[in-house]
Amino acid sequence: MSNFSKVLVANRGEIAIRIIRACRELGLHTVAVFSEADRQAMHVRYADEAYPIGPAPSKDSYLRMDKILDVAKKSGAGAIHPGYGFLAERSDFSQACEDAGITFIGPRASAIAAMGDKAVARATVVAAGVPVVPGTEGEGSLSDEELLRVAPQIGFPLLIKATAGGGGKGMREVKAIEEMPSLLESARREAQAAFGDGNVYLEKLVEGARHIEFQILADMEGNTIHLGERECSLQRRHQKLLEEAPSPFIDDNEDFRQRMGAVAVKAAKAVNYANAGTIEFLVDKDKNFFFLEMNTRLQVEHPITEEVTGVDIVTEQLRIARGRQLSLTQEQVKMQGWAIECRINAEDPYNNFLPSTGFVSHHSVPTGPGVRVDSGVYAGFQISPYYDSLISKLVVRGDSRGQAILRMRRALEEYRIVGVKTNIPFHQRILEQARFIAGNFDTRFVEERFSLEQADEGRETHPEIAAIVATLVANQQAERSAHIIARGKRDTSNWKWISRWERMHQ
Amino acid sequence: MSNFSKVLVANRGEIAIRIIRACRELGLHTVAVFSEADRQAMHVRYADEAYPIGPAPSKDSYLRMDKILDVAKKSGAGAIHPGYGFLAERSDFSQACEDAGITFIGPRASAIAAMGDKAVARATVVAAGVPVVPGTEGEGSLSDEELLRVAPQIGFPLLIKATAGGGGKGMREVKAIEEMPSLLESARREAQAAFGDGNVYLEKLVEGARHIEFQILADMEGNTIHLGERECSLQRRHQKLLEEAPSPFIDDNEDFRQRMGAVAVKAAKAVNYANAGTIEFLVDKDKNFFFLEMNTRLQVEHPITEEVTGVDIVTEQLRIARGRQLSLTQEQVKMQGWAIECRINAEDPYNNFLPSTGFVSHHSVPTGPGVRVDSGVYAGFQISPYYDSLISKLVVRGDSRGQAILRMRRALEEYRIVGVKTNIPFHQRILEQARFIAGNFDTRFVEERFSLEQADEGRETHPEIAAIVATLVANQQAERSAHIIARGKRDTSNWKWISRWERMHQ
Amino acid sequence: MKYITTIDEKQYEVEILGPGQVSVNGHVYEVDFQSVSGQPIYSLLVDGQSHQAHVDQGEEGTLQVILRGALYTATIEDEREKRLKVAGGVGTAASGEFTMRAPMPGLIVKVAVEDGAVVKKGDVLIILESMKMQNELKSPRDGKVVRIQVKAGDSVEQRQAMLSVE
Amino acid sequence: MKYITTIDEKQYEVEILGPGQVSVNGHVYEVDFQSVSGQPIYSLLVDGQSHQAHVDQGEEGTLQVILRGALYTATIEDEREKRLKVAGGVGTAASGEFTMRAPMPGLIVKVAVEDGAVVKKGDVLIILESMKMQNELKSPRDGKVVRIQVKAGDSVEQRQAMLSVE
Repeated sequence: MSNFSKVLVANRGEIAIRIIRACRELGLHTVAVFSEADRQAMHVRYADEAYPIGPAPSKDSYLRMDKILDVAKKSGAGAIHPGYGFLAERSDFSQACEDAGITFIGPRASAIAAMGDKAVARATVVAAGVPVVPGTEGEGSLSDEELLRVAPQIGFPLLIKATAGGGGKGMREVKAIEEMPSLLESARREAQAAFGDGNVYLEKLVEGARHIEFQILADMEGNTIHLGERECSLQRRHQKLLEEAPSPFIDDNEDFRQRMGAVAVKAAKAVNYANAGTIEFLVDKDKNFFFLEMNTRLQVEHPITEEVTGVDIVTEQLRIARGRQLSLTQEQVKMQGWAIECRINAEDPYNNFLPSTGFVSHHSVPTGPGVRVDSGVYAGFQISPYYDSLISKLVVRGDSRGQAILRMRRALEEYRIVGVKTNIPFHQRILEQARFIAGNFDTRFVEERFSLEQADEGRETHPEIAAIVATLVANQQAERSAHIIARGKRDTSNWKWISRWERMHQ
Repeated sequence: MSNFSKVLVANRGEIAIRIIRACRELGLHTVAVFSEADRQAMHVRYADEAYPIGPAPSKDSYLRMDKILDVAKKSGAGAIHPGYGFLAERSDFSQACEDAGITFIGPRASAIAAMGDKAVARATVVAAGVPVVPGTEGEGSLSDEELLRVAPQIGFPLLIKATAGGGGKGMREVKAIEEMPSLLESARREAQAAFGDGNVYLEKLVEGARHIEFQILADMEGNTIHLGERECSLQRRHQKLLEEAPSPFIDDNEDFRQRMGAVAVKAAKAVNYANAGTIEFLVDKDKNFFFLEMNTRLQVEHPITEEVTGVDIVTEQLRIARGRQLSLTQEQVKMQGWAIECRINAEDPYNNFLPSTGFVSHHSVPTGPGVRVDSGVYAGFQISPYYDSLISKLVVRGDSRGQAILRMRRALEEYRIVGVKTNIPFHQRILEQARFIAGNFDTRFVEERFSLEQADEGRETHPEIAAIVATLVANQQAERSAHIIARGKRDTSNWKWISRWERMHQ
Repeated sequence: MKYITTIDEKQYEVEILGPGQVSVNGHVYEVDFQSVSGQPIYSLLVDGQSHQAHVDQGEEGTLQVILRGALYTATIEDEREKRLKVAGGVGTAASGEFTMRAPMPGLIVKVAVEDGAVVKKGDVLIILESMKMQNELKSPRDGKVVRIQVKAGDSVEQRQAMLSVE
Repeated sequence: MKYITTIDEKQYEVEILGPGQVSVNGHVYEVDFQSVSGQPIYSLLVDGQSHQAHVDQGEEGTLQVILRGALYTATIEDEREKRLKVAGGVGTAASGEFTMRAPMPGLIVKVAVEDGAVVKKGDVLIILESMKMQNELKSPRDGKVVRIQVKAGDSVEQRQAMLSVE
């Protein structure tokens, strides 16, 4: 709409940096906001300006619309990019920006609202002729009693999903009616905690389903295109872990791709969509596909689409928000090569994927041809418990899926993070699985057919090498402890300290 | 020729890593060699195997053909990749590999020999109808007296160049006959030190010249193509600093590109070339172009060609060495977008570009879309005085030259290396120069029209901010020194030491 | 120096013969062992094979070795069959009482058991929220819950003791 | 605390008013100053503007500030007009004798002058080879060469004194 020259980025972590970079490359000034936990975060340093907005918990900082709008006004930012998460899918925030005369870099409030309530969203797209998974569409605020009554009609297994939700939070799988009451309770509790809204709905569980999504771009004039699909079936507890583009299930079936893409465009148009968004589908093994939901924002996994189409999605978002037409037509969209993204999370794959926090003392990222890292941490950064566990997104591009897999393997082997546990070993195992390599997996693959321990069987292992390393480390530690105790007995001279400090700082 | 499955990489630093990565991505095993100074180098860890080959000085390790061939035999490597520098352009090494039944990943000994002696090279390509810069072709071993006699016929200014040389070593510019004797002496001394060969030749200095080179690929069957040009005019003391592809001087003049490319292919064919190589041209302002030399190896700046053509040159080298045909024809080569490389060197741009050595305590590389870093260092690495000063190659790709420049600017601003001085500020200044942005520069630009001090004039500066930072740092240092002295007076308990050490290692 | 090192229930007799030589179950290897960047990352050349390992402290004085993406848990005992105390072990006793400590800082959503409750291995004891996820912390063994030190709504620090199972 | 800080021959009166407040020539700024990763990299927010600076020790107790690719050499004196000694300054005297030290380790290719030689600013004194380049080290001032301590073929360590000009 407006020709803004300064953008406030209402987010943190890797996505804030992604957006700041795009703005810099367009000559736009950037304004960062940060919580008390994030003064040392990279986005604070990479932006042109940075302002504190409150204590560490999101609700006191990154979710505070009032403070963020204040910073926008104070700094003269003409636009706000919400990233993903936090305020990205809050229609009231989009509206508040508009009311304040600030461009919201995302869809109109009405489109967010229509797609944000999953039940309304389903009703809307059904009216436009888009197929959906059977479930409780209509009202989103059914009581437990009503849900228990309707469940047998949908059939088991089914899913309980948070009406306001996303990212697997507040989601539960129900195999039989008996376990439903307790699962409803925990789903509502988690949804309430995550979104401030405990409403849930039911949805048939499509078995053997693949999660395939289409990237949408739409300008203010209603020109709407898709940038092909992303395969997101590799999930654990409904959290995406590894995505690829194209989908090996679609691969070179261009007709199938265009059919799904056309439906995705239709769904977006049903809510008069503008800016970047994503239509998620469930696809069964017979190539039936069902609308799942629309994410009315930039998606975590957008880089893989960028790598295979050559379209910079954030740059397009900024163009669209400035009222310009899309820079390409549907016919000009070509998927070339293959891209894979591994989400590198601070969590312990050997201990039930528990989140891991701490001081990152070393961060050596893989580089070289065909490797892209979108990261929000650096050596010296403290990973706090307040925000999500995503450390970085490791993205590779290859001419073929095979090349991309080999490239990702070497990149994972090169990646070194010290200070927190990461799920890198999990990705390494996945990439060695015959079923993964064959492209033969669904959304249940990780939970049902994969465990790190099983995966370890049948592989070449190096227990002797591990024994040597462990013994040498233990031996060194024992020697060093003895040495330190011995040294402590001597007086440490002032001058040694100073010269050590000087050496460190020269 | 052979179907080798294990490759010895006879190099170090970023290029060794580049080659190891390519091998890994093809499923080939790798063998690293390392000098005593390089036990901690990344290539030792990234390779599957690694063997010491002697003391730090190159002549005792990386130049020791005998030791390297021994390692190849011992480890069962079927091929050797020489990288660039060291043994890459030694025809006797190519021959020794062949004699030992090991595939040399590069051209045949005869092609290296023909192109390695600059004088012979010129004679060879002249015979094939390729234009050359006027100079002392014929014999390469003219005496000082002979050179002084022939110099006035060539005309001044002229260049003294090392017959065995490359990379600007042993090169001197002569403006008048009077200064020639002393310049001959220093050129011969430098050439002797660098290449073990003090022979030099003379060449007319083309004024206002651009240095533009063409990437060549040729398979064993004689199929020979070019991958378009690289613009390498930005040099300091004949050392390339920043390269781009395509050249802004050629830009979209496809006819000119193909004319030069055809001549480059002709020059390569004149020596029955196989594998990857580069034909360097001087181009004057009237678009006359002259053969300068052929580099019979992988070039430092090869990544920019990869980024705009999508061809992985190292992978092609491995294919060719295995006796396979080129994976594409000349017609399939397309340059798309724009790529720039900045060579990040350990040198002090504010102190006459003196090399800088030391312990890299922090290394935070730029990442994100369109950025590639080929690096050989990491936080914790000691940069020694024994090898060249290249720390890493920062490569960006954009849709247009303008986008690539903006992207490189943001990448340079993000790049943080602590422990050694680097030429990053030099690159930042170059990228702000109006003449550079306009693409209006020749090989003398850096020396004649650019200085960091002048470049600083007229820019927005922040002396007040610098004053604040400097004062706060000095204040903190003063306080800390006082604190350390105070602390030293107390006894440091054993247990504090141990718990600190534990914290560091958990 | 001679050690008995156990990896995944298999024992290895590892003897450090001197700088650059190690024997494993009597087989002698040429070894070049270096830590990288002063970090718990180690570069190991064994008869020319290059390995890179990330070594962390595990529970009960073990070492966790991550090698080519695989985890090996190692227990190292010295030659007199006495367990080697490696620095920084996590404070859970091998037998007897198990103390559940917060694996990361977070907010207690729910304490799912009461003092004195009898629990089985795998029962959920505490739900802890951190990094926007609710994590169910389960009992590693059968036993009786004692000494509950946290309640819903509490913030806990990493490694803070929350309750015990005896 | 009040300082006189000189940048490129211009003086700034910098007063640290307390945490978060600095005045420069009487103008008060809100300042948030933090070092990054324990490195000599600093993040500075000045009235909301975000700056990142790399600060090194310069010669003669100065500090070198690299800010957006530009170098500023700063001399900081405390309020009593006494030069502040910052730690780790390079040992070249401000006036009087200049001692040429090796800027990096390397090999002496040539000592271009003899003891007692009179040299002008810019004259080559020593040729030092390092990182495969021959580097000409020039005299920073006019003077007389004394105390030559190296000869062609010598290896030198970083900062090793090689000769003096007085």
